[in-house]
Amino acid sequence: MKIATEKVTKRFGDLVANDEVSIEFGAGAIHALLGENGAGKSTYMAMLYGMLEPDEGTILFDGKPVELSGPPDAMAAGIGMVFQHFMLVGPFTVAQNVLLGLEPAELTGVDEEAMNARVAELADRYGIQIDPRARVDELSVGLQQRVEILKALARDVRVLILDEPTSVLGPEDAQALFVVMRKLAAEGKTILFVTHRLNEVRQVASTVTVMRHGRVVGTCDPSADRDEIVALMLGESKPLSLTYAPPPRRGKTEVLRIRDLHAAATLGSGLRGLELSVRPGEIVGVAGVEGNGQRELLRSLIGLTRPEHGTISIDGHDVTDAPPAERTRLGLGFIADDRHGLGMIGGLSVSENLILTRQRRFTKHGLLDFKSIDSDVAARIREFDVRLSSPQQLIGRLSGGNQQKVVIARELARELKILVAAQPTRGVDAGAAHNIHSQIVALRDRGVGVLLLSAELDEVLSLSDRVVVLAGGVAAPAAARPWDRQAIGAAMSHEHPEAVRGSHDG
Amino acid sequence: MADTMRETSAPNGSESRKTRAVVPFQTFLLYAGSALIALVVGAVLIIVTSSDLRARYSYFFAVPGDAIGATAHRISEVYGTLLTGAVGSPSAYLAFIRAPGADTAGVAFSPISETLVAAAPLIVAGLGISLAFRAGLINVGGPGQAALGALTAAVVGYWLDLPFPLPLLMAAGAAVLVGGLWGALVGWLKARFGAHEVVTTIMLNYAATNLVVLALSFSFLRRPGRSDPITPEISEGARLPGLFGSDFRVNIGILVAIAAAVLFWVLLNRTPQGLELRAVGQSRQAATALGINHRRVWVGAMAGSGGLVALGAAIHVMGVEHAMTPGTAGTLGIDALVVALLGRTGPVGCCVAGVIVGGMRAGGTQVQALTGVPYDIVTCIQAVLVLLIATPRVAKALFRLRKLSIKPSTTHGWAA
Amino acid sequence: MTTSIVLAIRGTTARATRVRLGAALALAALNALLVLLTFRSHSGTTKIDWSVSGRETAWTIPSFAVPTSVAAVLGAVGLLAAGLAVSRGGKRHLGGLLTLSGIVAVLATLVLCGAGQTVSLLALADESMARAAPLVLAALGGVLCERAGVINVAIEGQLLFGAFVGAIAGSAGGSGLVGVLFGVVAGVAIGALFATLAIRFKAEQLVVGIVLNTAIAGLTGFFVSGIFIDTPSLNNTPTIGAISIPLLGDVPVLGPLLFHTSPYVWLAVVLAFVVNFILERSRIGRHITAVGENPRAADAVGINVQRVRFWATVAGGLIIGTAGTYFTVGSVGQFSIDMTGGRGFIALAAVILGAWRPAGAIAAAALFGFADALQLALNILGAPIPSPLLLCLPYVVTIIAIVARGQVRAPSADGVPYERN
Amino acid sequence: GAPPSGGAAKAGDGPTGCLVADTAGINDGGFNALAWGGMKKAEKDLGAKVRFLQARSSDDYATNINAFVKQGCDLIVTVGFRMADATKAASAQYPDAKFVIVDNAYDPALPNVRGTTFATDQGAFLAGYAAASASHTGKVGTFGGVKISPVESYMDGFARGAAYYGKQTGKDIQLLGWSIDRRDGTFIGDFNDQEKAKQITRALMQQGADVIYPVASGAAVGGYSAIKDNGNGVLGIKGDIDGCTALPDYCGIFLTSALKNVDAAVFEAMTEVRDKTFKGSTYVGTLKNDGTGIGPFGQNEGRVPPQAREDLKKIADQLKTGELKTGSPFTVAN
Ligand SMILES: Nc1ncnc2c1ncn2[C@@H]1O[C@H](COP(=O)(O)OP(=O)(O)OP(=O)(O)O)[C@@H](O)[C@H]1O
Ligand SMILES: Nc1ncnc2c1ncn2[C@@H]1O[C@H](COP(=O)(O)OP(=O)(O)OP(=O)(O)O)[C@@H](O)[C@H]1O
Ligand SMILES: [Mg+2]
Ligand SMILES: [Mg+2]
Repeated sequence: MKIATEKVTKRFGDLVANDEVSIEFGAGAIHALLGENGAGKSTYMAMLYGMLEPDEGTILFDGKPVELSGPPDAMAAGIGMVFQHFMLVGPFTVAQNVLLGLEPAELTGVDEEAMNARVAELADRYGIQIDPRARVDELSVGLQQRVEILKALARDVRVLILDEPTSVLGPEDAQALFVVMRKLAAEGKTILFVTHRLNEVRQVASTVTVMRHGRVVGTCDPSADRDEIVALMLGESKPLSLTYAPPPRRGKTEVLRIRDLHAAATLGSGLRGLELSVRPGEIVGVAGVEGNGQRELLRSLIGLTRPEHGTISIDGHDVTDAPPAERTRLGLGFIADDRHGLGMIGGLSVSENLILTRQRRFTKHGLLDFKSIDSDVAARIREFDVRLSSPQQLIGRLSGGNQQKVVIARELARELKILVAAQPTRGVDAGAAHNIHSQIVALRDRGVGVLLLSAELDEVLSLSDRVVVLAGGVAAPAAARPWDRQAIGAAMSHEHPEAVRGSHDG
Repeated sequence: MADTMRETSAPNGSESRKTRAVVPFQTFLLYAGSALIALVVGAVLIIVTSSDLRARYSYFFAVPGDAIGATAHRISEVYGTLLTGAVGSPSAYLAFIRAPGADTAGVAFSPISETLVAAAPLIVAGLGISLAFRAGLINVGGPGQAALGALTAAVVGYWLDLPFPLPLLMAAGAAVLVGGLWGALVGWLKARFGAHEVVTTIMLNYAATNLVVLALSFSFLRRPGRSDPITPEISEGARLPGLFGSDFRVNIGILVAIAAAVLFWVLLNRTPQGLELRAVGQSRQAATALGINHRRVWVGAMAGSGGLVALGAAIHVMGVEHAMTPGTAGTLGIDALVVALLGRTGPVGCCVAGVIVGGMRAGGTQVQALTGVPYDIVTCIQAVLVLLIATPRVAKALFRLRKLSIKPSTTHGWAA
Repeated sequence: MTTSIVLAIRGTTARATRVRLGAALALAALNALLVLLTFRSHSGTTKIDWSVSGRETAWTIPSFAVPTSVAAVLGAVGLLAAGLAVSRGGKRHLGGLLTLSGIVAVLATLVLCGAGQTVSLLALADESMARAAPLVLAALGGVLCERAGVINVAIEGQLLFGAFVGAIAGSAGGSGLVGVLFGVVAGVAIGALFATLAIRFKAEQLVVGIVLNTAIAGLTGFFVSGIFIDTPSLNNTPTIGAISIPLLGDVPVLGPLLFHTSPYVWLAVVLAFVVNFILERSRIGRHITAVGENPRAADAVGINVQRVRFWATVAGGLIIGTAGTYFTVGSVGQFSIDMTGGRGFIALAAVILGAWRPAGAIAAAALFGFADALQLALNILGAPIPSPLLLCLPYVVTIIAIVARGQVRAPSADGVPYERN
Repeated sequence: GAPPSGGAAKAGDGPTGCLVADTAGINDGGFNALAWGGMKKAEKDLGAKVRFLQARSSDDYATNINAFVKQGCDLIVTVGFRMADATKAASAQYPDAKFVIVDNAYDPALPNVRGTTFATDQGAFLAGYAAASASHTGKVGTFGGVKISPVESYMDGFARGAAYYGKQTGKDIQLLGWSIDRRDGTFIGDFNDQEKAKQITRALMQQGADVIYPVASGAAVGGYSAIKDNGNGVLGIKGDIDGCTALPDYCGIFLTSALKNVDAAVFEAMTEVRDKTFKGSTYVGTLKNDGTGIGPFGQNEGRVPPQAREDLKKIADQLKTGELKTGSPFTVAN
């Protein structure tokens, strides 16, 4: 089936996630969709599947405009989708998941054996190896992915949408998936396929579309030059907001040290033996596409998830199993990418959010000392130029950018030894970003170690003293200035063999 | 309620002057509309249970005026009694003003006195339930905490035969301690084993009720010469002094309640522990990430919650009952939940809600005695009111309050 | 053996195992105590018989007398079983050994307390079933709601409403069956109200449940005082009592238990199978579970999440409403204030204890029914334990069981309203 | 019918009588109903205005009494021993108000309270004798609502009466559910839970009891319903009031009843209030003054052997004269 969109636009509030996207996908071929994090790929796919409704524009199946009111409409039209965030029912078996919604209504109950046989046969047909009786929540993510694919195949789709199917797969599993994809294409099915990995595009895709900031920025041949595609994806290098200056004093000891860290993933690769260290007075940038272990790294560092294996030490103290409070005391500060979930408490005021973690220090005779709190808060608000009507305002009512400023102001207010900053400038305007960047550099200059995680390569490159690429749950060797932008971009796209070492357990 | 107002109407830099005025007005509409619906539901119940009115409606289409007039009369009679039963009647106040004296005062002010007597324990216990809510916990364990608190106050109150304020303070202190420990047990079970507080508190309610019966079966806790479960009367020194002489039952319990509300406010808004408690209640995950030990907060919040509920029960025992039986303070735990939800878990809200519920109790008694409409009419009205206020989305849809902001939910299902 | 205890208790084993080990130690102590008590008690005999009062069967098992000293033997067996469980370090055959130890302790207690009296094991079983029947039904209803992702703490109120409507309708219609029928309708109505608030208005389900309980208590109380006092005939429904099936009712043991009993027991047994079948085996059960575990996944394959949740909640309400009629139509025939007496909360605990599975909930409800019946039997046999303590037992056991079961997870999306975006 | 209570009763010229009922309410088929019956009689015969309030828990006693005092009731009737404290407190606070309390007496009598107590152990003694004589198994059972002295008084009398039958006839009579020696037995815990009364009754029948006396106010119906379900010749004894009058549906299973003539006492107090002769005092209902007694045998008269029926008359006389004592520590008939 041929599938196309004409000037499809999707907004989330002020954010334009898809901006007049017009693409056409021919039948019987594998189409790759490339783009940075947040480029709008998933949004686009979700509209094709009826999970989201476009604000403007038309979707055309076989040239005919369609209105999709929900996934059932898309399914009826022969479209199947494998989501980036899996949609599986944990306690169900593989077969139960694959045939969810397709169970025959029989008075004697669902015939498990028949279902298992049906799924086994389907899996065989496409050369997918899986036990139909296994419970899905006991499977590795790689196997769960196969379940997702089988789910789509069981519905006898004519179009299969795969949103980053390989981000959770090891190379062998990915190869196995490609075999299936080619087979499907050969049967005349249309395959839409999102990835961040260039080598995969070159292996299976017949067309490549690149998106950036919600727009289609180009289409090209998969055999095109690597650097050309990378350039399309990354766009022009943004003018740096700061001129880089080397750190004045870099300590010898390691203020943060991570050894052989393994952590299970809920999505993406998880961590598979990460080694990383940060010394006082340096900024270590972690470049990489989301889903390669960033989330697990951050949560292990904060102390919200317990790693499966490995150690983390802060300033020489082993904190692998320590609660967050202990880490805070040792001088860990963090800026979480998930601002609403971790970084702030929406139901508390700006002032309260600003003093959280220091509340015990602002206590006099058992009561909060509002005189010193107010002056401290006023100073922070001024310093970070937080735009608000009153410090008593709920932080949840601030604009996203101003919320971020508050979070950063709070973290920088403490005596830190190490700051972990994840997406520190996400959603803030250029001026504020500049301010945040200078604060981070000033912090470094005072001798604090900084671990900077960002999906924006430019941010990482402009601030960091050292850069590692996080891909497939391991950190690829550090690169040194001057950066080889293309090489780092390629490493992010799993082009370096080292970058995927150790990722065979999917 | 003012507390919620503050939240829903927090000024905002980019909000226009117009919206700033609209939001508190919408909150007001929520309350007014909910009260109206509750009263209408009550009116329907009154009509349905009145055989006289039912008879008149049977020939409604022949003589509609008859049914309507009788209905209006009946409903104004019932609600009028409810109101005068709660706050007093204008004629009695007039009589008092014309001839101030003990008997006219008695008639004029006794409804208010009864309202305040009922309100004091409700406010304190309601604050207790609110404290748990603020930490993201649903304390359905009020009945158990109240039973143990009342028992403790009664026992300590008669054992200690000391000069006036001492037994009172010690009995109240002991009640808070016992209720606090009983509550802390719930917090600990949740923090340590992930057992959800709704289930553990319900089970502990039965355990507490039976423990009270057990305790009252011991002869050394029982009133001499009695075989039934009742403790001796507490000593004079352990009784809450009346505020306006012996003609009125109102006692210093209501002042204690106001003090408790002030303390509640100070604790939540002026202490680091309060800040941590609210942080955990709003977002456990973020609070934990910010270095707050949520387990300790759970235990502490449940201890405080249980302690306050027990204190409410102690006020009831020391102010009104002066002795403990298995039924004493039996409905306080659930009524406190109503107060907390109606007062939207704020200190001012709880005071207002406590007085409203207390007034409805005083008025409801008069309604049954004078008009024959069963007391439970007020329970029904309260339930509808709470349902609408605790689920603002319903009211929002009903009254088209598009600007009304909805507090994020504070309870999070079974996940510990 | 001690080393294995220490090893087992020290951090290395899972928490559940540690708790079970604690249970083994407690059971060992209980059995040891029983042995001691036997030696201290006067010797005598306990008559064990197999009658259920008022149910004469054509064939019976003869009763026999056991000397009180048998209690010591039983206690010793229980001690051995518990000891074995402990020495296994809390691992193999643990459940079996613990069950054995528990059963033996119960039997020993009965023999001991029944000295000079008659103990009918069958009657105990019969009583347990009678008490368990409404609990099982209510718990099944609760499981249905919660498996679809709607937390139902309003079971108590729904039971009460079913009882109330059953009484009125049965009285007005002059037939118990009419009462049950309207009890079903009442359950559906309350279920639909609850579902609307929870699903359409996305209200906080725990709060709505709690408020609904008070609302129904108030409403029924109002009608009791407002209508029943003047018109007692509206609160006097014909009841549906025990029904005997000829021939089958005469089968020893099973006859009186299953074929001469309240239809509510049959209903509980039948619905236990039906709900279990629906939830665990049928197509609609798949969808209910999917909607409660991962509504997005269900939505993505075209299952209407809100509709499934709505109807599951209504169906749950239906069963609970029916269970409610037990208290009036199935029992005394009169409604009285708060007559369900917290049994809805027990059912809720059974839902959780049973890990949100019908079979588990049924087992938990049955266990509770048994503990309740045993408690009364011991009281009437004159056991020297203060009855308030005996009455506490089921609740304390529930807390311990919930703590021990700590690992069990609720349906992932239980209590979380679903929104597509 | 009229609106739900006596609240809007036709204006009579008689006194206003206000009844504070306990939690089981005026439809309990027991002493609350009897007290209300006395009030209704006053309404009819004396043109009294009558009202009632029903307690939802023991916390309401004082509140309800106060409400009536404030309404200026001429007589407030508090039903039940459990209201003893609240009544006493109110009588001290409002010396002008007049009270009748059922099932309690103050020593010394309070100036404005009529205490009414009943030697129900005497009536129950007769019922116990009759029960034992009607039993096939030699086992009779009883259980209580809450362990309070009026309940214990009934249970004591029942126990002694049954034992007396055993002594007289040399038969082995066992009593289940109450032990005079241990002064403990089986109780529901309240006066409302019919389901629990039903369960207890089933357990008693299982132990062989075939005449059962639930001393449990409104909850007792549960017991009678269990007996009716059983349908195996097991009989029930009604408390306070004749069973066939109070619960016609269960008439077939009653052997007899142990009476407590609360209605007469209440009506008498109302009459005195109208005649302005009311004084604080203590009324003691005994066999002698018909304040207590054994009710009529209904359909099951045949179960009581003729000899026993003869004996009952004799025993009643002996109890009246004091020649025979029930032995209950709670008896007031001395
Ligand atoms: N439901 C939503 N509400 C608000 N914003 C959203 C929503 N879903 C996506 N967005 C935003 O829309 C933009 C596009 O998101 P989308 O998920 O389509 O990106 P993507 O290209 O798939 O990125 P990735 O490679 O990280 O998966 C992002 O800025 C994202 O934050
Ligand atoms: N829940 C809310 N209630 C009231 N006002 C709100 C709420 N959320 C946002 N606002 C207000 O709406 C405005 C727009 O918010 P938004 O987050 O879209 O800002 P923004 O344009 O993205 O700014 P920034 O660049 O700082 O992120 C802000 O001024 C904010 O104060
Ligand atoms: Mg995406
Ligand atoms: Mg923004």
